[in-house]
Amino acid sequence: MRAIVNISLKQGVLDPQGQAIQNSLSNLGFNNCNNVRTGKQIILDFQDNDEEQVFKETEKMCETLLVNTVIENYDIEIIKEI
Amino acid sequence: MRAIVNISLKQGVLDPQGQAIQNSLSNLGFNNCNNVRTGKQIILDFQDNDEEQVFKETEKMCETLLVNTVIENYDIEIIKEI
Amino acid sequence: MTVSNNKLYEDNKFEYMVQQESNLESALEMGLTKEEYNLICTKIKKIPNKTELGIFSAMFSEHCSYKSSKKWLKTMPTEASHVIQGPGENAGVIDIGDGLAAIFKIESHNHPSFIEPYQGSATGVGGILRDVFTMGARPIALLNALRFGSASKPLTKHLLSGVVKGIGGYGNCIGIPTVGGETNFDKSYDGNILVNAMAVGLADKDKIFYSAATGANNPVIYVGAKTGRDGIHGATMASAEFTDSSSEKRPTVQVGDPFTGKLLLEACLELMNTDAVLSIQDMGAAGLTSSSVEMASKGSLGMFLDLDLVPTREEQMTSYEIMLSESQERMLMILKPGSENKAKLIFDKWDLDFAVIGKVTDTGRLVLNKNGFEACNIPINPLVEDAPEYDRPYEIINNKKIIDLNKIVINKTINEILVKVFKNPNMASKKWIWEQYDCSVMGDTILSSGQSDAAIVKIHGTENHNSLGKGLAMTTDCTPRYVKANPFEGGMQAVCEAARNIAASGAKPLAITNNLNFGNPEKKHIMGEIVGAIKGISKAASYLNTPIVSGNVSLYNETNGNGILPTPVIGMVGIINKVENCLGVNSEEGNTLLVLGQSEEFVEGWISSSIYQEIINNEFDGAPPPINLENEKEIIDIILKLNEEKLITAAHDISDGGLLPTICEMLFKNNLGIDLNLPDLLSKKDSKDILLHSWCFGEDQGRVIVATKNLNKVKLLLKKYNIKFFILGEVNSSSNLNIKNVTTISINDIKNLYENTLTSIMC
Amino acid sequence: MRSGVAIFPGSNCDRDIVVAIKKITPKAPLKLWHKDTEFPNLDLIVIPGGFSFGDYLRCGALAARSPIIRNIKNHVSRGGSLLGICNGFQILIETGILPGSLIRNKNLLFTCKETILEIQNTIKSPFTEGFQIGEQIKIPVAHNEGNYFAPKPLLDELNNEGRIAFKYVKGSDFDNKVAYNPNGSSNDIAGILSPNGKVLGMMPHPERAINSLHGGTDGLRFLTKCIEHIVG
Ligand SMILES: Nc1ncnc2c1ncn2[C@@H]1O[C@H](COP(=O)(O)OP(=O)(O)O)[C@@H](O)[C@H]1O
Ligand SMILES: [Mg+2]
Repeated sequence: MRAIVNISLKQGVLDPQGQAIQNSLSNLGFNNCNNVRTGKQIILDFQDNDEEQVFKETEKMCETLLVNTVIENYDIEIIKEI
Repeated sequence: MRAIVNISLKQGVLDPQGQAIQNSLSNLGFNNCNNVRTGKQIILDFQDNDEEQVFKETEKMCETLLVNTVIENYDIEIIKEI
Repeated sequence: MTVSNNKLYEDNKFEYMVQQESNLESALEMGLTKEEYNLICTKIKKIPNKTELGIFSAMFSEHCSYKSSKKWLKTMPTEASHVIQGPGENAGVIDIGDGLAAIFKIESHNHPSFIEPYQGSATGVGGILRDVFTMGARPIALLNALRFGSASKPLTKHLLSGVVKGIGGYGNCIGIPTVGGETNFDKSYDGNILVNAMAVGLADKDKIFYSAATGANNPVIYVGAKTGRDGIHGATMASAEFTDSSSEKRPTVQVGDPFTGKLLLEACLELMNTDAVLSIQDMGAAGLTSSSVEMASKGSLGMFLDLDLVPTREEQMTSYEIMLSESQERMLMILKPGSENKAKLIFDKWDLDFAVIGKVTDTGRLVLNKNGFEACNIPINPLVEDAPEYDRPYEIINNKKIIDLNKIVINKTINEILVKVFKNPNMASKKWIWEQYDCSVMGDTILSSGQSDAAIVKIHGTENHNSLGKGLAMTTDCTPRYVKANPFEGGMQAVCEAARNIAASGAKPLAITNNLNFGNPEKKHIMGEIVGAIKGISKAASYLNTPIVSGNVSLYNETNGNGILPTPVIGMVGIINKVENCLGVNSEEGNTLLVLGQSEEFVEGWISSSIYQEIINNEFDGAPPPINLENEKEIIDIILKLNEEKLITAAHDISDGGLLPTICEMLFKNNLGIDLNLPDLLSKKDSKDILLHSWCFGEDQGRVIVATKNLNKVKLLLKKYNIKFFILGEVNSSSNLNIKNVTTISINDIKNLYENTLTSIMC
Repeated sequence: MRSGVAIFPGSNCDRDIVVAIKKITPKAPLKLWHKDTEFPNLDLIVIPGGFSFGDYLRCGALAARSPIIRNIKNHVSRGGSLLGICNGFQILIETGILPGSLIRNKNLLFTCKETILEIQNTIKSPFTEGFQIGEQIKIPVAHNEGNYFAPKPLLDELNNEGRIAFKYVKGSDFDNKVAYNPNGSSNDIAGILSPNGKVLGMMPHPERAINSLHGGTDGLRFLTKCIEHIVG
């Protein structure tokens, strides 16, 4: 079973990387995009096959290590069949 | 309209960060997870509302800048209502 | 001024709200006291609206107003013939000859780094760099003084690794070498780490920029990054004691962007090369508020700003938010009228925002427009001059206890103690830290972390046919346990150790920046630590003619009532005329080591408050080693003299841990050994004799070990100047430190501990 | 010799390489701004270290899409020499001028240390012509993403064609200041060459080893020989 953690910056937190990408895109002639934000993904594979169990464990991992909850938000997606 | 680009490392490409996360997780007592990989997300907001158009443009952005296709894979998700 | 206008309400509900009258409750929420609120109402002759009150609250915060420390800061020695600008500007400026000035300052980012170690420390570096380049200097070096809780705690590891990554993340990216610093661990910092960053820059002496506004009607310009809702009320947060609930304040964390910082640095220096800039001020704590108020106040003028013209990153920001945002990488400038276009071209080139947002006025008032309405109209004077200044009650508590050597139960051999010393992360090498810092970018680093008692950076372009050039030496120092035991002596000690470190690198000490990190000043004994330390620093600084030219105060470093060890960090800068004459700590085979400042007769070392005492008793106790300023000055002068005559090849001051660890550190690099001489009085002692131990590990001040190939000439000179000294022995290739009839210590074994203690904690 | 240094807004070793080149030849390098679309023909272009565009997205990625790159590619196809140091190497990889990728250091830490490099390439290259195969030089590194990664076939190709310019080695005067393969690079690779030998990408910074007081002078020796052989 796989858990995908999507991590994004909280609303209002500066995203210098997103800004730099946006600048670069517009220099390359992509002008239709008016906002770029960046995020991270962490993909965890489990032996366990109990969805609830995996979700709970991943949540705990997020809170203790994976996510900087001061400036980041996250959501967890569970994929049963890899 | 929003396009989300999920970028992951190709199979076989070394992911030192994923490895380090896996180590830390197991040091913290999370032992059920047998593989960790990291990826990136880029979230692009468009004024345009033509799904096909936005998809195509995003694809082009990926090929020209956002993704290093030598080592990375990507997929694009379109979200109509933000 | 209340705006009860429907249109405003419809356009922007939040702006309408902040333009409503405040009340006592809102004042208390913003961290003001009832007395302060009443004072504000009286001084401005009206009830302030919330934006106006927010501006007052920021300006009256401890962080901006220095209300608890001002009275005492004024007593510090700040003048000397080489001082161009003392405290009061963005950074201190000293004359270093050849038409050049060194500009430097240290600043704390303690609270933000505890909440978010990476961003907190990164923005700390960014902030201190802006302070230096605002004055027209190109920054040439960074240092940092760090304090963390117990090294064994997982939280400490997390904080340390985040802080180091953040400091490196900013400094490495912007391309300024981080060349030195200090790192301590003590449980008193468990809930309040200290992250102090120091920046040193160079400018032409006649091209220094100041912040005082000039000329009514001159344009006020905003440059740099856009304003977001970052760190609103950061200045108030930095002034409030931590409680467990402060995690709620978290979204106010600011994010540093070293890339934009680099653009701003280059753009500002480029613009300063033209004649367009009349005055300039970076937006640091309390952002646009403190920058605009300080510029206007220093020029005895007023300022009008149209906040609708401020480049913002987020929608619907209110006047309150724009004025109090602490978004990074921004500057406020006053330009010569007519030069706006020329200036804008430069900022365009560097892809930075440039906006004319207002003008200087002669009204003495700060007037702000938002959405077409007056969001603020208050006199500037009360914001600065009437900021409260407290004469807080204080009590200086000294630990006078002198540990009776005869009562010490020796439970360890000299070898075991040495092992304990270097297993102590405070004494072990900090290479795990400094290897993450780019120490050699800019190509002028001569000595950096781990090579010498002070770092040396060459002054770019001063090389000529008979010298590789002039250099600046720099260091940060403080021994908090001494300050705790006796604030006055501890304050003096910090200055003396810094000066000794500068001298031991071959440079002449010149001037000081300082970072006063303490607990809650409303407590009498903490206020006593502040007062005592300032008095000690002042006395030593004026004796050594190293005036204080800049600094920073960080108070309320307490969590749930537990204060930190008093930590007045001294950052010192010195000059060396020929960098090729610099001195490192590493000795070479065949060198003779001598300790200066200590004679053959000296055997009873100062054990109170020492590392040795801690190892024996598990806790620090006793009075700190006393400082004798005359001796300190003598030692500094003689080292410089010996070096000038090219008689010594290495020098290392004796500080924490005492003589024996200092000798070891001089042998490590080249895996050398020494047959150590003992004074006659000790030669017959057995290996568990307390005098022998106190000789090895006592922390008496005013001592430096030097290495020479010219023992006879050195002796002659020392005798001529009447300097006490003792010959420790000749350095050999044995890799053993041998004390005859006492013990043999393997330098390799000890070195392994020294090098790997911190790494093994962190990995 | 006519040389130029390509400067991006976040370059930070541009001044250092200019100082180094000026120590060797009297003619100061031309400063080329990333927005420049025209400049004269040059013998050597150096892309210096730094954080070109903050190293956001991927190191060198944004720089590799700057206007100046087309001219740099023209320079290469004219047979000009091109040296990418640190971030410059990352940019060369992102432009596709050199193959492979540079990923995060294995220990995930920025690492500033001296390293010992051994000259390895067998193809002719002006950058190493002045050295014997197996010669060692001491040059510092300072980077976060210098871990050279390539699929096995590419590694074999580089190896078989003799295009690995330098490897990190333990060296003879190895001490605690010196790091062996500080970033985890495959096959200890520290620098690689283009098929014609005229483009070199390297992580270590030769321009930081030009002073006997700090970092030694092997970098100066290396750059001197490069310039001698580029001029011919
Ligand atoms: N945080 C740090 N950043 C950079 N260098 C550091 C840091 N902490 C310690 N160092 C370096 O470690 C060495 C030893 O520091 P310290 O024990 O404080 O020396 P001293 O006792 O001689 O003042 C110095 O070269 C110092 O610059
Ligand atoms: Mg120290």
